[in-house]
Amino acid sequence: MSDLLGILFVLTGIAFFAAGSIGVLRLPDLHSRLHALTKADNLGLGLLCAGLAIIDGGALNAVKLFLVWVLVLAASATAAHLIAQQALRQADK
Amino acid sequence: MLFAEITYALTGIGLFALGLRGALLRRSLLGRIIAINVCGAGVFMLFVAIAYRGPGQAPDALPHALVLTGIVVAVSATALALALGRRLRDSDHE
Amino acid sequence: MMAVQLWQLLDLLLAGLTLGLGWAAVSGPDLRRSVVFFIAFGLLVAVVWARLRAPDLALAEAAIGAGLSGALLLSALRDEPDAETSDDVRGGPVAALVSLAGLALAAAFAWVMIHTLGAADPVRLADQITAQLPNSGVGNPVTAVLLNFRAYDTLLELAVLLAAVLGILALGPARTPYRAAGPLLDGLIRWLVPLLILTAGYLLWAGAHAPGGAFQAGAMLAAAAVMLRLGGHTIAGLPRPPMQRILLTAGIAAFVLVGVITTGLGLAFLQYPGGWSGGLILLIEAAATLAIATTLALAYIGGRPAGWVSEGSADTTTKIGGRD
Amino acid sequence: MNSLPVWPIMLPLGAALLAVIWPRRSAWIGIAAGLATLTAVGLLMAQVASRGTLVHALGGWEPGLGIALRADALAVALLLMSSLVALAAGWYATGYFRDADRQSQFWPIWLLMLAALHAMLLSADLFNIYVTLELLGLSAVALAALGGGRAAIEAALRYLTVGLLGSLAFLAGVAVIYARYGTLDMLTLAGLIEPEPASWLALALMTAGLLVKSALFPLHFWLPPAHANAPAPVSAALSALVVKAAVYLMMRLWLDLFAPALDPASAWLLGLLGAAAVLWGSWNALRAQRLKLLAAYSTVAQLGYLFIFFPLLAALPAGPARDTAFGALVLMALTHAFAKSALFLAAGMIQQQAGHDRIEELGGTARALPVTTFTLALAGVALIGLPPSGTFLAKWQLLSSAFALGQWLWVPVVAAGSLMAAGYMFRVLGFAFGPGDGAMQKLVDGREELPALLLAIVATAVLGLGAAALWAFVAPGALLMGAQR
Amino acid sequence: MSLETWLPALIVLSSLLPGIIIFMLREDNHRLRTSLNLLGAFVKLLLVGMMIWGVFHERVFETRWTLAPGLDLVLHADELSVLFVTLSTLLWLVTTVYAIGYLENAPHRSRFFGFFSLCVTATVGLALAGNLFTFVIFYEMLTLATYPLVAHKGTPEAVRGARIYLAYTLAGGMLLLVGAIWLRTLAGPLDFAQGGILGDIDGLDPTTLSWIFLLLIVGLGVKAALVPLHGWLPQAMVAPAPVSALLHAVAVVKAGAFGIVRVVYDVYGVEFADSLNLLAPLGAVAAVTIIYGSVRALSQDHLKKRLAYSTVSQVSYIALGTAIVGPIATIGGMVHLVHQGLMKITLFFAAGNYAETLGIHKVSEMDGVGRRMPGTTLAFTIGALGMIGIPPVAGFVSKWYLGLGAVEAGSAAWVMPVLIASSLLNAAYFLPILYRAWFREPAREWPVPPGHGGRLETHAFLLWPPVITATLALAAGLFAAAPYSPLEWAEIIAAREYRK
Repeated sequence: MSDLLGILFVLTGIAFFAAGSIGVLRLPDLHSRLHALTKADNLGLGLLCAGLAIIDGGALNAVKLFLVWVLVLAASATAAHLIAQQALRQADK
Repeated sequence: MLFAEITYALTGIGLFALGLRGALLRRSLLGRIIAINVCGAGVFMLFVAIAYRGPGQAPDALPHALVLTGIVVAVSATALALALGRRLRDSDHE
Repeated sequence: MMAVQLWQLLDLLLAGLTLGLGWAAVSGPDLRRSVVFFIAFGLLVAVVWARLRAPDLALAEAAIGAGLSGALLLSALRDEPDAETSDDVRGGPVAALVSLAGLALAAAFAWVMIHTLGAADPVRLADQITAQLPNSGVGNPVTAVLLNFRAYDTLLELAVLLAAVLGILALGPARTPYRAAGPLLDGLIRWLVPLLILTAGYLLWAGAHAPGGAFQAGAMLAAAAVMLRLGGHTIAGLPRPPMQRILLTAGIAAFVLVGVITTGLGLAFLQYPGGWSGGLILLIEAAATLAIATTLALAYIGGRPAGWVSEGSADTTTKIGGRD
Repeated sequence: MNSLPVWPIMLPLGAALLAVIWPRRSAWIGIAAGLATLTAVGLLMAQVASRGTLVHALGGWEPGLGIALRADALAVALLLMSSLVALAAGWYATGYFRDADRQSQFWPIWLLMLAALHAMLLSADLFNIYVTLELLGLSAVALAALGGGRAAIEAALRYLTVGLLGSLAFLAGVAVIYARYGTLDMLTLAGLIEPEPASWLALALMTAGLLVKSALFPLHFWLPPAHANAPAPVSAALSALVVKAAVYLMMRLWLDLFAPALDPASAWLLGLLGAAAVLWGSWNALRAQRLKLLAAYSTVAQLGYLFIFFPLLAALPAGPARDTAFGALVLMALTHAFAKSALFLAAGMIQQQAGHDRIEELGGTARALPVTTFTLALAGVALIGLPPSGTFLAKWQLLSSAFALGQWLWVPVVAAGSLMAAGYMFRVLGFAFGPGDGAMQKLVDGREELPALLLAIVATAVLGLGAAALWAFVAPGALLMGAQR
Repeated sequence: MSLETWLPALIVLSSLLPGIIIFMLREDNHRLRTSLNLLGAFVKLLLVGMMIWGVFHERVFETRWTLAPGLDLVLHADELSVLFVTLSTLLWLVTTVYAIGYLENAPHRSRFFGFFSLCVTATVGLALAGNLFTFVIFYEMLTLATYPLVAHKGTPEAVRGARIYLAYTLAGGMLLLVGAIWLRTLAGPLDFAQGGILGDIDGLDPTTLSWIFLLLIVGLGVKAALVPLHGWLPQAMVAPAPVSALLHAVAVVKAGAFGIVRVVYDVYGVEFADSLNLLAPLGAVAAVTIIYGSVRALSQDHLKKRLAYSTVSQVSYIALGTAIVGPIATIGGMVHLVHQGLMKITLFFAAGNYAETLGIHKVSEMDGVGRRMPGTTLAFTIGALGMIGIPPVAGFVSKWYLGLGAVEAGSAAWVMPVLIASSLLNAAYFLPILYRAWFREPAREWPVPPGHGGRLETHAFLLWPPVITATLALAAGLFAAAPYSPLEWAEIIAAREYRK
């Protein structure tokens, strides 16, 4: 039962990833691409980790997975910020 | 003969040939270094494929250790090559 | 049955993807694309290692193969004036010939391997290793091979790292540092670096019985150094040069000392006396971790940090030898 | 357990660490390490002479699971060569690098290279050999780059990339071997290897890698620039020792490990490439404008002779005749090592005194640097193969086996190569003795000329007159592991 | 460790060691260098004396040193080697004295005398070589030692002459080497033996042996200056007079001839070689060379060049004597090995004196020189007459035995004409010189050379050597029948070679 739930989470997560990727490919300008990428991926990753945690069931691994999510969150947020900043700078020139 | 073993062994061979070709055909240093790294990854994959012994079995740890060594050697070489390349560019701009 | 075919499908998918990314990485002309694809390729290879039940390799590949090599390539890209970022790949008959030769080589190679793997007995040394694992002082077979059965390989491998970094240091002063990071990145670095160090410690300690070990740990520390460097810290959190020199040599020194002592005891070189294996291995690994971290960090800095050469002599890359 | 085989590796390695930590003392550390290593090799040689081949199982694990060091006559002979040449070149380097920082950069890498060489010579494990190949390659590149100039860096880069591909090819071969035979220990393998595709593929891959590293025609293209632009002591080591290491591995593989799985005719390929190398290298040496470039091309040629031995040794049945030919091959390698290092050191001396090494402008050298000129002459005698040098004896044996086996082809090649060698060496001497502008300042300290002279004397006189001892030491049971099946 | 095993080595070392020491001497260390030279020369003479006595009393002297499996460096004393060793030792002593005087306050003397000693070492080694391997070693060493001597002056033409010399001799050496190795693989160690060794070995393919013979003879013929391999000799006369003297009398040219003798008699064996029809062609080449050299000499105005071509011609008498099957001809050839040396060195000494003292280089400048330098010119005259073959000078003895030998061997039909023609030619290019020297009025006032304006016509070290060698040449002819005379040695040798 919980496995089913977990698989559901995972699949949704994958769906978000797909959406994000498509967004990167299709959206017109950099900022909206960044938006799509970060939002979709972070959410997707979150769901993925949650799903895996549910399937695994272990508490320690759940914590580890959560940590993974947080780290990626922070990193990608910063990366996105830096990219945007750079873009702005170049726009000013 | 395991499916995964042979699949990844052949993949390794493919990468080996790909990298070789790239190293011979690319002119820029960066391109060559990347090609060489791909070539190396191919050889490593051959080792790891050989080590794989199927789902139930614990894999052969020896090739893993060898590949770990290989990875470190590869990064050292990459670093040295890039440093040399930079020095070369500087001497051009001097 | 169904599951098996699913796995096979996944394998084919993964293999195909790896080959595709590899191809994208080696076939130019745009160097930026090549580098990005190469990093992605590295990560994918890490997944393959995981798939082939080589988690130690997966860690190392992600951290070193993709991570550090990627960082090095990216900073090299940064030094490249835009003009040079597009690479003219040789074409024409030469290319055709080389490709053909490569294809032939691959075909022959593949043919032989298919037959060999079909015929050969797949056990090889695996059983010996499993049998001797209890006497190795560690529970993780890879660590056992790296630091006990074939410790000598690892010793020479550390020497390779040292040779490379010495070569880099001899080439000239460090690369121009990055400008100081903005608040956000700085914040990230502030709490990421300690985390990395913590992880390194964990990997080092875990290496004895679980995936991990000196190389992964060292790579983590090096990653921290890279972060600091990117954040504008010129010497990437390294200690003063005299200490750097000591750290560079720590790993090999530990090995050599232990080896010399064991020979002194009438044992073979690096034959750990019974019961000591675990402790000695941990000691050596700790030293090796620091050495690897320092080496990779200096390699990333890409030259002599301030104060590396002796006091009083200007640090230049003068021509030498006959041109003196 | 006899730990002697460990020291020729660990002494330079440990010294390298000390040289990193105490840069100011690096030169002293280096020389001391050189002497210590030589002593260790001497002891090892005595042991091997009295007790025969020594095997040291590292970590106390049985070879296969662990790694074994194996010191047989061949390895020890080459160890002696490398420790002697390295000591002389190092001694020379203390005077060559005027700038203290260069000294401190040179020594650690130099010692690592020496450790790598000795590790390779002693290793009995295929993957371990790959590691030593990489260590040797990287340290050699780092040393070659010490030349500093643009040409040096460019050459070093090419040397590095080519070398990496070579090592990877070798490693691929190792993978095949492990896949088929399930071990990397050469002693075990010697009993296992069968004539079958896997063996041939593995040998082909390893050979391809080693031919690149031993710069056999037509894979020699990287060598002349790298050797000609490196600092003199480095060029000496590269030409005398580093390429030899690869040839040594070729000997191990072709004449020993894989010999039972090979059709003797297959060695003809190596012989033909060797012949081409002799002619092509000598021809380019004749046309060279710079002394160090000449020396580098002469290395290409001289390596060719070594490979001409392969088809002969492959065809000779085990027995005294083969042992003699094998000893000749070793003698040839040794003599070339000493002669060529002497030549490079002398060239470096001239380059430092005259500020250039253009052959046409060497006039007056004989007056300004008599000892160095004499060194050039002695090295020339050995490179041409005139008596009493070791090369003369080696070529004599080479030709007589060629006659005995009816492999006539090698006779004209060797003759032509020797005459061309005479051509390029006497061309240099002609200019050196000729009238000069005297722009060359006289040497400040004559002792700096000594190391090269000693090396040249060893090549010309000692190895020639003492060759019988070498034969006695190397030839019986020189071959090797294959013989143990 | 007895004398028997050490004497040959000591004879070689007695010039090698001084040579090596001299290389290290500083340029201005004149006295030590001179005394080393003379010491070496005298010691060698002494040792050779002991060896002559020993060999005469059937003692066997042999030094053997293994260089490689199956390759021994053998120094062995038989009659033939003693003959040649004596000649070279004697003439080395004389030439050293001459060179000391000749090179007084010239530059690079350490280098010169160093290589000079090496050159003699190589020649003595050749003489004592006990097998073909050893012979080859010293043959190459001789090339190396003489090249710097020819190039010594450092002038463009000197360097050029030296390069030509080197090209010829190295190429020849290579052929000799290949031939020797080939033969070694077929026939074993090749230790020289009177009467030859190949005759006793069965199953050798005659055509192969003929090819090898060709390789060996061509390789040796280069140094022996057989036509058409003589091209280097006229070029090499740019060398300083003492060098030319040694080159033409003992060292290089004679080494080649000696080699031919060794190969024909002690490797192939004269009868065996003849059975392979190898000697007739050799004789033909020798004959051609004799005539050709004399003809070319006629037209040379440059004195040393004329002497050089006369060498080309005269040395081939030895080859001729070797090519004629029969003990008497053999005696003629062997004895000429010595006689030609004595006479030709005299001539070159004299030529050197003219050049040094009066700056005379050309025959056309020699008018009346006899009155200015009577001693030198007398010596020159004796040498010249000997060359022509006028009794009682040594040259007559050689030609007499060659002629008799030809008759005995029944090949007089073609040998006699050659001998007569060459003698006439010799007269034709020597007599005019003597006439000018003695009977023409000097064309100009003789310059008074700086340094030695004393009682002697020139520096004593320059005057005595030619006088001595001329006397010896005369004595060798007058007392040809006396014991220990060159002729007697030649007879002993011939007797041994034909014992079958």
